[in-house]
Amino acid sequence: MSQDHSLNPETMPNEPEKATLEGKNKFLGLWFFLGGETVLFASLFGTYLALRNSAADGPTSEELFGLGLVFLMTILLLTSSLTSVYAMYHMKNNNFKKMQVWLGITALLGIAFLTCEIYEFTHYITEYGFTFRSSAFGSAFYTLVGFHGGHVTFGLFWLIGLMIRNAKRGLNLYNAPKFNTFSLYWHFIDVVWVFIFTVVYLMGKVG
Amino acid sequence: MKGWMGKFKALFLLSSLALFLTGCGKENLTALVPKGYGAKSSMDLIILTTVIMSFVLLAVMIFFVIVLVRFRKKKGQEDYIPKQVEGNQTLETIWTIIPIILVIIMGVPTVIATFDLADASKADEHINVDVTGNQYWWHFDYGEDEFQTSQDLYIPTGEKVYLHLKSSDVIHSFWVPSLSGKLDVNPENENTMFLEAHEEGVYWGKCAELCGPSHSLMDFKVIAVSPDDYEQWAKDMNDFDPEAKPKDTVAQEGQELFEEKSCMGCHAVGSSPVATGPNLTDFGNRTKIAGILEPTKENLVDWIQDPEKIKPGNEMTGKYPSLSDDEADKIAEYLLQLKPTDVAPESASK
Amino acid sequence: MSVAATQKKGFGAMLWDYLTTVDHKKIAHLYLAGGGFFFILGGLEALVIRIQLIKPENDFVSAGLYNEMITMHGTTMIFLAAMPILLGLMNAAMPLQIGARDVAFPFLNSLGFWLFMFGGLLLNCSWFLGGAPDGGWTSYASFALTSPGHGIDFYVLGLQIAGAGTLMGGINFLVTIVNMRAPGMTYMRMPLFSWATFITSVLILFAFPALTVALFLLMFDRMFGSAFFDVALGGNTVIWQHLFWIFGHPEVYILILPLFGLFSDVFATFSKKRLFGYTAMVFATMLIAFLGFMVWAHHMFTVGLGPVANSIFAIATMAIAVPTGIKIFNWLATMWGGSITINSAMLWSLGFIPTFTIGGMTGVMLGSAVADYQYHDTYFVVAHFHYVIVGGTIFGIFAGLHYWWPMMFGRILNETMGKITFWFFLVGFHLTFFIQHFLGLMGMPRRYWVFLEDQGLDLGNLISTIGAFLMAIAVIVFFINIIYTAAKGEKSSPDPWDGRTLEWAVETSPPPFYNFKQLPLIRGLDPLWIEKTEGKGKMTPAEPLGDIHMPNGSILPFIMSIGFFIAGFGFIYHGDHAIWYLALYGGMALALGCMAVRSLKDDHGFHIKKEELEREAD
Amino acid sequence: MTDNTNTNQIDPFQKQKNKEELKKHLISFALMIVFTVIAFVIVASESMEKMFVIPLIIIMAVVQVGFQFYYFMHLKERGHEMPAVMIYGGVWCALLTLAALGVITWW
Ligand code: HEA
Ligand code: HEA
Ligand code: HEC
Ligand code: CUA
Ligand SMILES: [Cu+2]
Repeated sequence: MSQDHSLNPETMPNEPEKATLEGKNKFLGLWFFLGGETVLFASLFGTYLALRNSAADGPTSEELFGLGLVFLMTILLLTSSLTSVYAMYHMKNNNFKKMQVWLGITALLGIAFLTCEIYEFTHYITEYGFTFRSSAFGSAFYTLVGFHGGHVTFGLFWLIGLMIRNAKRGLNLYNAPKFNTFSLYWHFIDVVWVFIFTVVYLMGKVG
Repeated sequence: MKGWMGKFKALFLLSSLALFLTGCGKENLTALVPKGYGAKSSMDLIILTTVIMSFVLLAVMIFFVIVLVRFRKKKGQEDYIPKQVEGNQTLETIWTIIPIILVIIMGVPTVIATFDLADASKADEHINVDVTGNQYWWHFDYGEDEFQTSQDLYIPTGEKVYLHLKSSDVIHSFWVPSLSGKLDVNPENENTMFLEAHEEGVYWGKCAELCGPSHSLMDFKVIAVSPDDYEQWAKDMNDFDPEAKPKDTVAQEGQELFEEKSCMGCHAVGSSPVATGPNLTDFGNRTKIAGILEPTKENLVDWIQDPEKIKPGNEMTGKYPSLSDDEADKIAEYLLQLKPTDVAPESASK
Repeated sequence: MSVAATQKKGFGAMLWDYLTTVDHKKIAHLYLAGGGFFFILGGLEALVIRIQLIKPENDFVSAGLYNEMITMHGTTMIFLAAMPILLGLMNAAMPLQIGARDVAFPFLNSLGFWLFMFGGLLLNCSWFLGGAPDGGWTSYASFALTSPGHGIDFYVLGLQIAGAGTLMGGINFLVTIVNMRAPGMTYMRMPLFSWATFITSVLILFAFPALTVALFLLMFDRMFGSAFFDVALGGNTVIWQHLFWIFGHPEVYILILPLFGLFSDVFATFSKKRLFGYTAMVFATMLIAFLGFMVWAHHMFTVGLGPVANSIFAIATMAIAVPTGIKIFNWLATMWGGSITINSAMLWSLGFIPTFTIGGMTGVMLGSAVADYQYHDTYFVVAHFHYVIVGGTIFGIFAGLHYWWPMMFGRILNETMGKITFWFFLVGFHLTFFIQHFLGLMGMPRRYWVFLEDQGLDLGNLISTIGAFLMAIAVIVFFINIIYTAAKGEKSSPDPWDGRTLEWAVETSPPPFYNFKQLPLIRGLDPLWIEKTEGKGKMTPAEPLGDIHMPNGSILPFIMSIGFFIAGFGFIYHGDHAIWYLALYGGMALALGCMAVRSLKDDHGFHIKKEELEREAD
Repeated sequence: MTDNTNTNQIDPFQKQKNKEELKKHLISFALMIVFTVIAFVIVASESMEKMFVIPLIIIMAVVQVGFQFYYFMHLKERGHEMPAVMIYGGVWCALLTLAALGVITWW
């Protein structure tokens, strides 16, 4: 390497994630990407809103949704958002080991969330025969929630990739921005979920 | 580069000439000669906006020409450096304010007209027709009056006729340029509009939303007749007896073939609100066959034998046993004799 | 790679160089070549359309083929010709204009190009595989669902892949402009073309996701049996129209705003005056972009949204005339009092003003909802949008090519041929499209395979077709010009037009791959002009000569795009035979594999050493 | 590679700042959980008119999301002007989209 990006306590800047131009670019690029994602999810939400009462002959949202599981999923994802904040806290303090630990917890919470979601979907399909093809409502529901689930899955791959990749290298100016962008992305997924539980599940239950 | 003005002029002359030659288009098809309430309403706005925008264009062009004439680089002054002007508050304000005013002048009548045309609160007091768009033909159901037509829609003049548009397959758009602007025919909801013809006539209607290969052949007619004629027509249509036998034997054989060859499966003669094919009750009175062909016997035989050649992708092709020339001829004879009424397109074309 | 890489190379080496390049200037070449190729394709399709309509009830092409022609003409021209050429011009000029050595994400930049290219190729493969999409470029659901064969599937996947590329391009430009401006280059000193690039990228960022979702829904409905647009199961086809136009209207401003920026630069340069009302121009651009998101339903006036929606959207639509008018008048005022040089670049820019004003004028007329009940889906609309798209975007592209050709390739395009091209195109253009306004009002709906005899439409259509051939001649002359110039064109200095902005301040033409040996210090708007009139005549460096950090080239974007290309086929055909799952998973694996390689392998780029740069100077 | 686990060398002032920030994060997390619980309880208990519930839970969602953006994602801090502009832009477009598609249902 022509330039040593790795950190030691003397060269550690206050914000390692934004100390290099590449870091700043990544940081901004991710934010802009999230701006676009906002519109992406808005389009999906809009489609869902337009079709949420079009259950045709299939089950309706009131019949389907149970709040217990959704509440659990919400707590899992919200907590994972907090744990990733902890990870970033330790990154700023240049404490790599603790950062990895908290990232690990984040990943576990994410996996738990996904497991719940998969359980939920199979439950709907086997118990109610409610599928992607049942009705316009079914299509819209699975697409919206599935897109979010897909984002979680992608985030998990990203996170685990990052953790393994950098396990031996420690923090440096080259990978600090990567951890940071990941955490921003993860928060964003949480934001989307907040609207999903509100608009899809709670509103679906209210009718 | 002195020639550029000349070229512009030549261009302009050529296009105006072309315009002059073609005039405003075909009577009862063109939107430029409105003959109904909606078309008039649109035309007023078209004229208003065209006039205003022409003035805008004129202003731009004057400015443009002056700039080009006065400020070309002069010979002998190649090194001249113009004053670097930053801007001019007054000027910029002017060309912000004036367009705002013009937009308001155009916007207000637009809004008024939009609400006016969308008002369907009095629909109950008028004739209501359910219009169904199908890949490539139109079905008109006269609701309380128990009869239907296809391709040709009869309306009385001087009265609002409310149309309830719905599609049986893909999106179409219902457009009778001389009478009214268009409205989409959607599969999931009903759209309502009205037609009001100011004078009698046979008006061309067109489908204005891409709906398949024969989109361009999905023509229909609106036939506006006097209120008296309309009443007569409605009466005749109501009185039509589908069981009645045609007069001559050829046509009678045709009628039998019509049943045999499973034409009846799709085509009703007599009242039948839902239809997979055009209702043929008043086929002998049609302005066109399938919306586009002159109503001659040869054309009809051609159509019956091979509709695909005439309207690619239509829904009739291949759905019935093939017909010999003789059979087709007999059916054609039968169909052309289906004339329940004397009130026909001719009554409207003065 | 080293600095000496500019020497002549064998074809293989050059090909490899282009396949792996992450240099924005080379990516610009790629975009221009790719976009140019698709422009010819789209143009040939236009000619087929016009030949079919030369006389009533013509049968030059069949009804089905005609629908494929218009669909592919519209889609190709907008997504595969105009937009990529614009991205090419942005890549060529914007980083130089803001004094950057590179873009923020060179790798993504190259990936964006290859995704566009393979998306476009995928789309065009449909011609050979059972028929192109035939639902119009708007591909309205319900008809798009029933359309047989795989045409629409190609549309969906081709655009999805190309669209992803465009989105990457947009984010790249945004970050570049925010983070990488040279010292002293404040926002309000950026040339208008860079501003336009910025705002256009914002439009891309917010508009394309809606298209992405729309395409996904259509894809799910067609390929996986979902019911978004299936009325029988509660679906609603109007959702497609909303999503498409929420994307579609901003898209037309994506097509025009970069050229608004370009014209601002061109008018200023060739009038030897600074841009009149710079601040107003910047804010007008922003206002157009902002309003552009609130008018989409003017494409849906006849859907039956009701008078309230129609009125709101009518007013919002007309409002866009105000900022656009500010621009038109400010350009005229820029030339007022100037010393105007008229060459090819300027001719195209001058031709733009009346042409675009007519197009905008009909646009405002369309915005009057009740009047639009008559105009909608007729040739009046076709005339309107060709006036703005061809008269704005295509004229602008020609202006930009003539203007920046010396900077991009070190040679000036031949003036005589440039003028021939312009005049043929201008005359042909107005012949083709002016008459169409009247055709529309005379009762000719658009997307009509044939028009019937005896409807008063014959002469107008004939004239229109003749015009199209004049345009074809113009385009051919332009391509001859390119070849001629490459072979024996006039060599250019780095600053042939007495330029005002930074792209004319580089040392050589074409610029070295690191753009600026030392980043320039910017002292105001039109920085080079300032130095010419108040300084040394060239830019003062803002930093001492030092090592320059550059990114490594990479073949990964190319392979990754091939992966998506293959996966595209898998998606399209997986319903026909299970073997296509192989393509689907194989392609995805290839693409994701490349992504993994990219993420797992550190790539720190390389440095050009100070000494090397010094040697280069001699 | 240098040992990065040593935290003692970090500027103590900065460290203090990070700590305080963390405290704020904890508070906002607690609030988010509270909001979530309230929203679920309202719906589960069916104790309120539909007319009120929907706006209420949406408002709570928006507030929660505000916490995420402003605290967890640091949108409030310096250097986040551009991200803020872009997110608000996105939110604006999102609202338009939602309005458009939401309207279909009662059109
Ligand atoms: C480059 C692309 C481009 C641009 C810039 C525009 C610009 C505008 N467009 Fe156009 N438009 C298209 C591309 C474009 N359009 C396309 C492709 C379609 C068809 C899509 C399809 O269906 O396939 C379309 C369709 C379209 C429709 C739908 C028609 C229909 O299908 O029924 C409407 C309706 O309002 C419209 C309006 C406008 C308006 C008001 C502007 C304005 O931005 C114009 C503003 C400019 C001016 C007004 C001129 C200069 C101003 C002055 C000199 C100031 C003074 C002016 C006033 C006082 C008014 N356009
Ligand atoms: C950027 C956008 C763009 C551009 C540049 C053009 C350019 C042209 N367009 Fe097109 N057009 C659209 C976008 C565009 N169009 C869209 C979006 C639609 C709507 C589609 C739909 O309904 O879905 C449309 C629809 C459309 C129609 C209506 C079809 C219908 O509704 O039935 C027509 C008809 O005249 C037409 C004509 C033309 C012509 C004559 C040109 C000319 O300007 C083209 C000039 C170029 C050439 C003539 C190329 C010449 C090249 C050669 C001769 C090859 C030379 C070979 C070498 C050098 C190797 N276009
Ligand atoms: C599958 C159903 C079907 C069958 C069976 C069928 N048709 Fe048709 N027919 C149609 C449809 C659909 C149209 C409209 C075609 C179009 O315009 O796109 C049509 C149009 C016509 C027309 C023109 C109607 C008009 O209003 O101008 C005639 C005449 C006609 N059919 C006669 C026949 C005869 C005779 C037979 C039997 C030999 C027959 N059809 C069998 C479906 C059918
Ligand atoms: Cu029906 Cu076009
Ligand atoms: Cu528009």
